[in-house]
Amino acid sequence: MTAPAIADAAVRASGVWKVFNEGLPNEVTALQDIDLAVGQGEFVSLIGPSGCGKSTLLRVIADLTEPTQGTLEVAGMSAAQARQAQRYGIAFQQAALFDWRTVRRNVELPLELQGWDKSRRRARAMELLEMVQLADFAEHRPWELSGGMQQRVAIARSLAVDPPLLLMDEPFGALDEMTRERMQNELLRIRQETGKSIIFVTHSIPEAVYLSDRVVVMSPRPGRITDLIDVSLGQRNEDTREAEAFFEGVTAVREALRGNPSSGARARVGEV
Amino acid sequence: MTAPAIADAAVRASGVWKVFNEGLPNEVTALQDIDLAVGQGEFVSLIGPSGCGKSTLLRVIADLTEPTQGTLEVAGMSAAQARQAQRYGIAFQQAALFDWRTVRRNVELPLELQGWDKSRRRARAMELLEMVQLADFAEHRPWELSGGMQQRVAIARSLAVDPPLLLMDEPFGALDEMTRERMQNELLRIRQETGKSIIFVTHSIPEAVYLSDRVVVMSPRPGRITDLIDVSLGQRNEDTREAEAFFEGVTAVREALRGNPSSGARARVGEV
Amino acid sequence: MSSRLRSIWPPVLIAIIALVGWQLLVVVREIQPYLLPSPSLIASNFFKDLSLMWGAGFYTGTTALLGLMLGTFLGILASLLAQRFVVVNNLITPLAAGLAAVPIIALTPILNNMFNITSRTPRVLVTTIIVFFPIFVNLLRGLVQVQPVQLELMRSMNASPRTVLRVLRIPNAIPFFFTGLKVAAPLAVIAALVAEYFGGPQEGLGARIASNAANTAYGRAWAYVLAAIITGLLFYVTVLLLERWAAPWTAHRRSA
Amino acid sequence: GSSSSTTESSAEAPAASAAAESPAAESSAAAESPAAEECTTPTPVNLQLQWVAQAQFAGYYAAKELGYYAEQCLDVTILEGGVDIVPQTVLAQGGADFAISWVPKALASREQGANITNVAQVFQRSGTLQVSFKDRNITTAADFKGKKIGNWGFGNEYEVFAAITKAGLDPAADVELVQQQFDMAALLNGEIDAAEAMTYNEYAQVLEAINPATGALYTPEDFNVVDYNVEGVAMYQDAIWASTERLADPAYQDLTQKFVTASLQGWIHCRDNAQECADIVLAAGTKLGASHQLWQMNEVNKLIWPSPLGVGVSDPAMWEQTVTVALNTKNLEGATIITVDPSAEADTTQFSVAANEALAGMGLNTTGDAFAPISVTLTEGGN
Amino acid sequence: MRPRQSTVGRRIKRGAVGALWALAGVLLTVLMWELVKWLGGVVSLPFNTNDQAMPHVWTMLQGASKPEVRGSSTTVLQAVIQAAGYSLMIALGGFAIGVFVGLVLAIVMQRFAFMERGLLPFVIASQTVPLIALAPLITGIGNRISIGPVQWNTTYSVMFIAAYLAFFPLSVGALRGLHAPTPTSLELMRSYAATPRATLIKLRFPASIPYLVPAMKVSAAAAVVGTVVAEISTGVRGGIGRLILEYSREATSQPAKVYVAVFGAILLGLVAAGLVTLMDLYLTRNLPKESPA
Ligand SMILES: Nc1ncnc2c1ncn2[C@@H]1O[C@H](COP(=O)(O)OP(=O)(O)OP(=O)(O)O)[C@@H](O)[C@H]1O
Ligand SMILES: Nc1ncnc2c1ncn2[C@@H]1O[C@H](COP(=O)(O)OP(=O)(O)OP(=O)(O)O)[C@@H](O)[C@H]1O
Ligand SMILES: [Mg+2]
Ligand SMILES: [Mg+2]
Repeated sequence: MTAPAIADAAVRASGVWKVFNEGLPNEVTALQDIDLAVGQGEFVSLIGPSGCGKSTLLRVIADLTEPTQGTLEVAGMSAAQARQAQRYGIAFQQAALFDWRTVRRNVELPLELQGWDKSRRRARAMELLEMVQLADFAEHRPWELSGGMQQRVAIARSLAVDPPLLLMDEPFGALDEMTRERMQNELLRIRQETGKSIIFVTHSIPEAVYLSDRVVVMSPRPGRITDLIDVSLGQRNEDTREAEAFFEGVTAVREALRGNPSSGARARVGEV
Repeated sequence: MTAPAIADAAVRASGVWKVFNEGLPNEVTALQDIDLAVGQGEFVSLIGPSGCGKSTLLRVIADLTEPTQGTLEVAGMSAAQARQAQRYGIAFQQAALFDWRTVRRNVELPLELQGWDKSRRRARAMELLEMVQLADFAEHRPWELSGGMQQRVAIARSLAVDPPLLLMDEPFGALDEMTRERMQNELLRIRQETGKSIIFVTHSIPEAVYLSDRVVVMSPRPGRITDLIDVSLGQRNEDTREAEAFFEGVTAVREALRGNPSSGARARVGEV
Repeated sequence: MSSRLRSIWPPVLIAIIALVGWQLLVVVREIQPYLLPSPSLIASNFFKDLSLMWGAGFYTGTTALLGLMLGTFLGILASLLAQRFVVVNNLITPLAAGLAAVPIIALTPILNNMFNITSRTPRVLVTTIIVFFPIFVNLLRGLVQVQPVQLELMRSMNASPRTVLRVLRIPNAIPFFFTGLKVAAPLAVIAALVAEYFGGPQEGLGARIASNAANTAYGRAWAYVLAAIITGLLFYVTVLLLERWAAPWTAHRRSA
Repeated sequence: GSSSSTTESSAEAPAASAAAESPAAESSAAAESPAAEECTTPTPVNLQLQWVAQAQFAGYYAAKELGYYAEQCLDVTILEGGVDIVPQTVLAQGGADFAISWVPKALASREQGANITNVAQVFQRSGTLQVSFKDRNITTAADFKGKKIGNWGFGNEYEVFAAITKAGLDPAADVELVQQQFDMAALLNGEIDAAEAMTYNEYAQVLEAINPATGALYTPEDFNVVDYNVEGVAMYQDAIWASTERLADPAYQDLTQKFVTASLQGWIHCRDNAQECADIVLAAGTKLGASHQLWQMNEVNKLIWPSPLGVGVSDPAMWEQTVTVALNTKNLEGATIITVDPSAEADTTQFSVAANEALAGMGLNTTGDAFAPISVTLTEGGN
Repeated sequence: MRPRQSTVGRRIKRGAVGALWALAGVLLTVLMWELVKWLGGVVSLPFNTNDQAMPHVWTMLQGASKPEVRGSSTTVLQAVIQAAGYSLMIALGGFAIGVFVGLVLAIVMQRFAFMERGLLPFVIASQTVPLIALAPLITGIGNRISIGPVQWNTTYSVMFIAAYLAFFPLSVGALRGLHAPTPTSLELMRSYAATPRATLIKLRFPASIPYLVPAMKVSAAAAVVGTVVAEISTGVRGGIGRLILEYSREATSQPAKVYVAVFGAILLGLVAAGLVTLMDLYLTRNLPKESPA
């Protein structure tokens, strides 16, 4: 499988390998020959069993770790250049909040680094906290929050600046269904308003289908891409989750995950 | 609402309050007047929006934090006595693994504390790692594992000894659907074989319904119990998730979470 | 192997540059040895009297080692007690701070009077006191600064305070302990050495440095200083290796 | 000169200059010093001591306090020493214009390149003793055999070594050498058999301590002393040193002459007025008690007086003995203080002789041939 | 709603209670001292307990209240306190310089791995050079320094030596602390393409505080030690070191006096440690409270 020819790719990975502890007895091949292209403004979900290398792939794209082999291109530049140019925002699997900052100041962190002035920064942070429904907790310390609340702070932080590419690693994993749906819709709204490209890791098949233009299915050790499933649900709304196409997509992804790839390597569900 | 009269309760909470930072500007009422009784061998799920006090309630039951007010009874004794008598095992929301131990030795920890000898301990740990499908990683360090793998190690650890009560805080939150279903079935099997009582926090409504005898629905700040939904799906099997009663349960819980309590304060779904 | 080479060349390079610079300074500016001896003079003295250097280094090194072990032991003991009993913590912490601030020079005469000046004891005790503080302060911090959730886990397993200590606090404190030990090891050498200025047997580095310095035999005095530096580095490297061995899990973010 | 004033003594400077202007000082200065009238701006001079203020340096403090330096148109700042201050090094580096140092140590520094010259040998004899309790039966160096012998190290141990060697003993094998600290506790506690002591300091400390057996102070009768002057291995101690290089400069020569003359005048005054000098030193801020200071003054006088060749003039025979011991006595490491004969520039009597003439011209006795020590009663703790 | 002062008030109260505990510690030590001394009179101990080596506490107190030298109006205690105050100022100066240098070194070493490998051995070696070899060198070089109208004086040498001892524990502790952030938080900063400086200020510094605080305590103690040692070594007047030097010459006949001076030094150390503890309370105000026993 080679990286599909998307003219104007937000992310393009070709032949990416990542091997941990190379040459040692505890060697792990986390990624094997990954080819993936994400188009401008595309919403791609990564889904796959625990430990299959989803986080590692995100990290490679974010230039937080070097691929053992292969090349990466992010927004037309190398991954490192893209990182330096701040072309992406990332939300990690762990919240990674700083204990010594209040919730609000955690959200302000990326803004501070971009040199925003105090009052603007504050206003922006409060707006985001409003969005994740944590405005009341702005002056609390991270360790006083519940797991889900911490995760929402991390989401707010990743959205604080406005990068063209968002990398999100199970951002809604610790949220209850209602909050989760709210956040999903917020994300879709943001995406629609700004035209961001988004790479989104999740374990929830319905979530992946609901949100994505394309679902990337991975298999574990060594982590490979086994399936790419196109989803076309059009404008999402209240009824999307009840739509036929949605269920079709869910089924297709589920089957792919169970190792029954849909016809050919690539499937397309929903209205065309 | 008062604690229902269950003759032989595994856990009984009456009028439990928990207020953090009492008297300070950042005061938070995490639990308000909680009455809950969990019968011997009962499987109870806690479900509710993020930050509503589920983890706090587990912690109060586990005698890891003092309730501000109210009384607790665990296995017929005070919470502190129950803890001292090792009447429960707990899996936290964070994995809380020890960096300085290998994966296997993390699982062995509770066995070590109970004085098991080395070879038995090792055999038991490997058996559990086998179960969570991490036998290959027995000699790795925790920081080399993916988020979901760490969580599975923590689950294995909580199951290592064989306490009559299990407290589990979103144990399957970071797992993919397939692994999750496997783990759910393992948990049900263990429960059936040992007759454990289980209190289980989750954000997944289907998971709660699939696993539980009763779903406790909580509302946020201040955290109160708003609904208790009985589920009677009988022996779970392949088809349970497709059963009518299952969907009924899911709908009942979903409605309760949306603030539309089913008829009366208490609902009963499924075959009687 | 190549990585080891790579870790060795920077200090060696810096050392060579510094030594050449020093030598040039002395030669070009014609600085007399009574002001600043040249590296070549120091080296020639060092190698000429290698056996003397070895003997003195061995004597002082032994004192330092005894003091280091005793001080570390007491530091560990005190920090364990202080962690366990709030009362002990409240009592010991200020006292230890005070004791640490007592200059060796002030302590030595007193200990020399209490213990037989002709023995090694007062010097070992001085070293012990000096070593105690960094171990105590760092270790205590490491024992106390435990992740709350890990503590809760131990509590849920009804672990006794002793078990919590063994299973959680001590492993958690090990990187802190080594930070303290790394400070303490070179300090032990210098304490043992300075303690020799105040009397007692005259075979150690300190006594030799003092008497040669007093006779303006700076070349020789600095040769002994060189021996002292080597001894100190030896102590430090030993601690470093010990850390690698005892706390391998910290390697992924260790340094110093 | 390259002198620099440092803060530590500057606090005393105003007091000193006030004393110099006091009528008493004027009257004692007599009218015969022509310099006094010409002097408009006194030349600043720094003197580096070996140690902190005490009667060992009384002559210099007296010369300053009584205006002898002022009469010579000098503004002298006295720099105190410390454990690690090497006065001759400070001098050679230009940190001071003159320094007080023991001869053997200064010779060692000379050999290491410190270009300095002894311009006045103030102390004519060694003040070093080996003190022991009577019951140890140590009266000569030969009795050191098999005993624990204390010494100070820091280059103060050569007389002890020389005496041991001279008595036919091997310092490395026949005696157990132990370094003392600067108090005498090890001797009093019986940890060592004999302790090195200066007549004017540590010996007094022993006599200021309570004998637990009697409840009264120890007395000289409780002790034996070995006197290194008697043992024939004494070395010259306190001398005034000047920079050899700068001595080529007539201005510095003149300065040296004035400084030596005024300093020796101070010592002469202290010979005749021990109590007054002890008080001057006390006022300079020593922490040692009054009776101890007077004892020290008296003992120091004994080391200076009589000076048959004139005060500050070195005796060639004693100089020779000092050099010989310095050349031949090996310490524990097998090292000697110096390895070659010091050059002739190491010592000059030019300034001291001229000073004697000038002082004699003022009608002062410069040899102290009639000197008689006073008797001092020590009190507990030297207060 | 209770006002914020309550936390401040609580902190002050905690400080006061801490001071009381310190006092209790001192009293306990006094008791132990006398007990050991008494024991020494009854059974034979491996060390001297006579009045020469271990004077009675009341002897020391008496000694403290006596005039320093006969006829002088200042008591020993006053002299000691005055000297301790003087030394404290120098020690604080040395501490400040030491902390600065130690931090800079740690930062440079953390930033550049080759610097760490290149510098660290010398940082350690520096601590094994005995002061006796350095003090004359420092004062000697100092004598030649004058920057404009500012003349080097011996006090600066003392401060320099204090800093020389103080920088080491700090640099080792700080280096370890700067390496302490979790990999994820470092990745977060990296994802922001944060400059090393920003990473330092926003992440590494705050994360290093658990290591920095004990390092500062050790450094403060080292600065005091350095000050006193340097005062003794150079004989500079005014400080506690000079007092110790002078009093120990009288130790033979008046052992109590030295002890008073040494206690002055201990007091000095306590004050320095107290100041660092205040800093500790400030620096860790935002972190989860330490777990109790
Ligand atoms: N620092 C590391 N050292 C060694 N192995 C690692 C490291 N990080 C990840 N791995 C290994 O790489 C593989 C992929 O890990 P990764 O975190 O990418 O999984 P994942 O797909 O994100 O899983 P999850 O859904 O559980 O988060 C795992 O087998 C893991 O053990
Ligand atoms: N240590 C603490 N200090 C102050 N407030 C706390 C503390 N722990 C929890 N809280 C507060 O208590 C409330 C309940 O927290 P809890 O962790 O029980 O929520 P939760 O139901 O488990 O949420 P989630 O599903 O997100 O894990 C939250 O509002 C939280 O801010
Ligand atoms: Mg992951
Ligand atoms: Mg929770």
